[in-house]
Amino acid sequence: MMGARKKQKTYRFQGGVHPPEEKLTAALPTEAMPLPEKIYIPLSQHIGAPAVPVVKEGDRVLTGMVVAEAGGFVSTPVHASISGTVTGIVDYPHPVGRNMPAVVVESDGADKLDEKITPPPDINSLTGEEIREIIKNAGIVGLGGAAFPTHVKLSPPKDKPIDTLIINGAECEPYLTADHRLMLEHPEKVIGGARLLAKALGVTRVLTGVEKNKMDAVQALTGATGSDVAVVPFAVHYPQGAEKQLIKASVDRVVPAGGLPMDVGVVVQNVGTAAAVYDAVTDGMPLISRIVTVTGPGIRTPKNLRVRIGTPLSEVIASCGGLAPDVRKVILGGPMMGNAQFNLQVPVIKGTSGVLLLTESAAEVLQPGPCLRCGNCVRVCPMGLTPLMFARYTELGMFDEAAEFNVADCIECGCCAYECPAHIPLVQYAKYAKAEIQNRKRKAAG
Amino acid sequence: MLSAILTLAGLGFLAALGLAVASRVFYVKMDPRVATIADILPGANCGACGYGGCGAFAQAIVSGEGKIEACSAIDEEGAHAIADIMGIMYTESEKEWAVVLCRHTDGGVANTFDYVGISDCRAANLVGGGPKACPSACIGLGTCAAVCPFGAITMSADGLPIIDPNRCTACGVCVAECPKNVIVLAPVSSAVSVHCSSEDKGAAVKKVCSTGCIGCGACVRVCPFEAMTMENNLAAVNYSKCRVCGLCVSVCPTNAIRDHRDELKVRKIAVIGDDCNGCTLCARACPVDAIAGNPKEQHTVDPARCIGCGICADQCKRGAVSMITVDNTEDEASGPATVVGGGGR
Amino acid sequence: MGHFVLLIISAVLVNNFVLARFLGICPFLGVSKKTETAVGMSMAVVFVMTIAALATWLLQTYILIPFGIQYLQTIVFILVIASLVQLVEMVIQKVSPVLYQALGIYLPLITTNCAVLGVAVLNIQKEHTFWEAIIFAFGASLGFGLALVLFAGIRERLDLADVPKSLRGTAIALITAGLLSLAFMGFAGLVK
Amino acid sequence: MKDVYLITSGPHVHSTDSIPRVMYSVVLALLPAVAVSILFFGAAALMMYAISIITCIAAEAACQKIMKRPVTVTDGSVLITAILLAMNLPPSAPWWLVVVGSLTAVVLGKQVYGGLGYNPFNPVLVARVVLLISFPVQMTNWVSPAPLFSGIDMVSMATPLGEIKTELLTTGAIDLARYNYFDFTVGFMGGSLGEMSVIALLLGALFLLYRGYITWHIPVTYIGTVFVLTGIFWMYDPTSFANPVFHVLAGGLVLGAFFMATDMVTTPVSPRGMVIFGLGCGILTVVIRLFGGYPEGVAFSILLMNAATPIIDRYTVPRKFGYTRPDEAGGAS
Repeated sequence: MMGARKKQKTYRFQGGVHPPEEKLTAALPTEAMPLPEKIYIPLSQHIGAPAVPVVKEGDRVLTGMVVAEAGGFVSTPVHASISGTVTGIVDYPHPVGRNMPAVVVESDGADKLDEKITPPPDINSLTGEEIREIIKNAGIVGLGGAAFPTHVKLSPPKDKPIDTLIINGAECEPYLTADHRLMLEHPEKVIGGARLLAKALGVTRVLTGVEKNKMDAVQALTGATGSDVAVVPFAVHYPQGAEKQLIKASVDRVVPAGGLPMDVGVVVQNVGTAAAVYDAVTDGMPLISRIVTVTGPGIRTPKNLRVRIGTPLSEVIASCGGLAPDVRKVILGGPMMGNAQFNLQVPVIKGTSGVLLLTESAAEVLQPGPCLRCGNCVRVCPMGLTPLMFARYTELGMFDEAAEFNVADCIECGCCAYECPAHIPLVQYAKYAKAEIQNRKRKAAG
Repeated sequence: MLSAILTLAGLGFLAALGLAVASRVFYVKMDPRVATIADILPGANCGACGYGGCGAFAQAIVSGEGKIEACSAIDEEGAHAIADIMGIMYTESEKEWAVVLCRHTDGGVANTFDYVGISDCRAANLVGGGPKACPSACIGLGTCAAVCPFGAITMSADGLPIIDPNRCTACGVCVAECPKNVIVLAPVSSAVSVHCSSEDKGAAVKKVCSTGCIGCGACVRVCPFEAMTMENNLAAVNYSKCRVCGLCVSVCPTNAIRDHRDELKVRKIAVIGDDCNGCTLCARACPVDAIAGNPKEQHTVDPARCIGCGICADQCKRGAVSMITVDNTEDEASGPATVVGGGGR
Repeated sequence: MGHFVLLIISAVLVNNFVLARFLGICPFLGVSKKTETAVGMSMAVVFVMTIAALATWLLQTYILIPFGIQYLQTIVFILVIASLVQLVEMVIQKVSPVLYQALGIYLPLITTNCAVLGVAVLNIQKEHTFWEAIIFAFGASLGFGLALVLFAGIRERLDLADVPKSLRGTAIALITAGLLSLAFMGFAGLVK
Repeated sequence: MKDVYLITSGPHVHSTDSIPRVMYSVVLALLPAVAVSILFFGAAALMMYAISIITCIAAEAACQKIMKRPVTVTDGSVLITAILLAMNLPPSAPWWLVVVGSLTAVVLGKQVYGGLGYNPFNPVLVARVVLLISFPVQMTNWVSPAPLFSGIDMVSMATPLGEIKTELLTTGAIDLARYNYFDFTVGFMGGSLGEMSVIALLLGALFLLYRGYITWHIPVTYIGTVFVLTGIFWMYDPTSFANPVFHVLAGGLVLGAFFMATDMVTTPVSPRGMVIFGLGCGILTVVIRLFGGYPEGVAFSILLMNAATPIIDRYTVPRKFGYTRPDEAGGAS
């Protein structure tokens, strides 16, 4: 039956780079991290409105209990990831770089599961609508990093029919192996989750895309799937895992500029999201933990860890043997798109795919030089932009001109800055220009 | 000779005829005043008036939609010239300047991380709000200096904007571009400012900065004019009430409130004239006991103690007290202040 | 036919009015800050030059020479050119006020643009026939436009360059114009 | 800086490319041709390289000191200018010609625009053209190669391109029989220092192509255009037009196409723009060589196309991903 499936054709997307893969932790099985004593659950872990707390200081919570309800349609609830006592709702360091409100829970060490968490009586009879509702209540967001609420993606407007679901197992960022380990260790969850997502969307065409540097994961997934979910190996090419590029590479459709995947009838979900959906539907388990790759030259024992949401980085690092002495940079996410952190108190949140620790030598400070107009940035840009131009215009404060070079379409993948021989921080210019253009628009609007 | 005259005349006539017809066909109404006014305007295109540059502003003035007062950079002479062209009144607005409400360099605000990247505050602010430990502190990368159309801002070596009051026209470009909103426009005459923008609680401020406003309220209590307010742990000067006495400056425990009277050359002191009949009202009202004199005799003001609050002038029923502006900048140490100009209150 | 092609090549490239004859430098420097303006100016010059050449040639041949009053050449030509420029100015002001604003003072200055008078006078000097005169004028104005647009492109890029403070503006523009002129010298000898 | 972490915007890893790496790779790529020229012209060539390198570096350092900017002579870019400049001069060039050329290239060609990355024209070609126009005699005093240790004296001669030009003017026809293309390829071609050996130049060019510091677009379209156009004229009239192989091998075309028309700073950034650039260079070179007053048109052509680069760039901005022109909308799947 497996042999009957014909080989899935793949396509090329323009641009892209191939940084060294550095998958140090690819062969390390996922370990469950010991429970922290205190967790800090930010109310805003997703794109959209922050969640609204429903607990107060002194409340006792059980693992999996809702501590904050969704703050709107584009929002999700957050759950207690351990059992214990709420000691307050405080402003606490957040991965975005400033303090944000978070629910603090002091562990009672029991990790007692909320007894309301039970599997539904009959999984097979669930309707798409019911699956979507379960996903929404489980607080599931895109686990690839963007943390967009999954139920919103599963509710396309009527005029945008969806015919294809792509499960994103590309994990094209160097260093990160969280998705890789998940696909190896729990292929049944990924495939099962994919089926549930397909049911929620009402589509029959489901692809799981994996980069070819993870052939063992391709095999594991192929072993777990039937004829309904195709497993497609892709070329190892960053940013293969970026939504628009993945769609181009797998079904040869081009998402219109400024548009969304649903405009071409596609929904993309990360493999981690699929597995979380599987857990939520089959066990009733909300999203309270995730696999985090703790890696890089700056950590003593690199690991793939299953971490409870809200665990401070310092504890995650401690359970990996601690920092190397000359750690210079702490990055949440991968080296291409991750954000550098300055405070080890920040908690792991739903979108945290990895913690990358770079030492003095690895976090080399590159001084920018003059642009040589070599055109590398133009060649590698997967969005077909001209980074050298918008960067220079931005540098000179000419934001209107930068906008003319479509800086708004930049996906901040980092290819341009990676390749720039002059070490110009092109991505930072893009982010800066986008923010300033938005600011100006807002001011002009009054 | 005749042919030459005829040729030229004929040609001239033909050209004139053609142009006359063309000017009918392609007639466009143009007001010559626009160009004249545009010439008078400073030409810095700073945008403070709210129009897209001086040319557009000139157009707006002529159309009656723009007000000359909107231009902060124009000098009085120019403003009056425009007013004359348009046949309208020009009322001089209160002169303002830009003030940086942060002294992170004095306060010893540390960096929470090493920032490496675009040398622009707006860009740095997007990366964790900039490296300064105080979330409200000036980032110090000099965006304000770079955007100032009048070259009025220079950056000190340790990263604090220094504003040249003589060059600042209060156009507000720096105010709009500062991502931390630590620059505000303040009236030059009210030369006292709270140099802190942090709304954090006192303890949090103290932790990161030795010269931040800790919200103690001493300034509010000492102000004789109720011109100090305290909101969200941050003191603020109500410029409509402030009489620039500087009492708040002296009581502020962290030196967050500072006095710019000498820098701006607006320091005033009281002088008692011959009309004084020794009623002692002024001496009793003076908050700093700077007025001395026997009853029924002419009183005198000790210029070293006088803070220029003007309470005495308000109290005097005979109008014998006048407030005069003094220039202390030349040589503060020696001799009495030089009097540079009068002015009552 | 080939003769006309050579005439155009000569006027556009080899004896480019701006870069080889150094005529019309004022608008060349004045309106080369933005490519759009440069294109507008080029079109205005193409129009004025061609029509001026036509009119002046006719005047010279049918009025000045028959009456023996060639000594009036300069004043008559200027009169014609000035009127034409006035006309163009009115048209542009009506049709494209933005372009009118951007061209500013340089539009009326086409009147005193020596390139236009130059074309008219050269046509007489070189004893061009009627069609040669028009083709030559057209080629010359195209050459002016080519130089102007190329130069505008370079100047827009110079806006992004980190030019030393003392050389910014006209200084660097003049240096660049010189280098551009050097490059055009490569066409020397193309047409004898 | 204990306990304070470093924060930069992503990406946090970087390819090994850097400005010095790019520049020294180009220097390395030029070395075979430099070696050939020294082999053939001995101490005279060596002297010219030395003078130009010293003058260029000194001029760049001086300019940067005067402008109070960081001195960046070690980044290798000025070294490329120096070597290429010497390569663009005749082997008999007097020392002062080299000095004037070096100063022109570095000061007028590069530093007045703010230094590396901002010059609109290729500095080397600016210098070459300035010298050619100012000192035509010294710039066209060609000598025959006299291999090192061979004992042969350098004698005056003309370049092949110059020769056929004169021949065509005087006799009305050309005769290519005396030329041996093997000489052109290996290095017995008369001309500038760097034009000696096509093989040595190609060796360096292949290295740059392999390293990705130049792309095929400009050299291939440039040489291709010259080949095709001269081919058409040759087929039309072989007695007055030289064959395309001659035109490709003779003169500075290979040097220009691979090392000067590919200068990143002064050429278009997008592949489409590069193709247009190469085409333009090819057409102009052929026009100047076949019909112009100068026997060689490479330097002028590249300079002229440098001037057109901003306009080319403007109209060849890559189309962004997912952008459909209004008239195409609806046709997309």
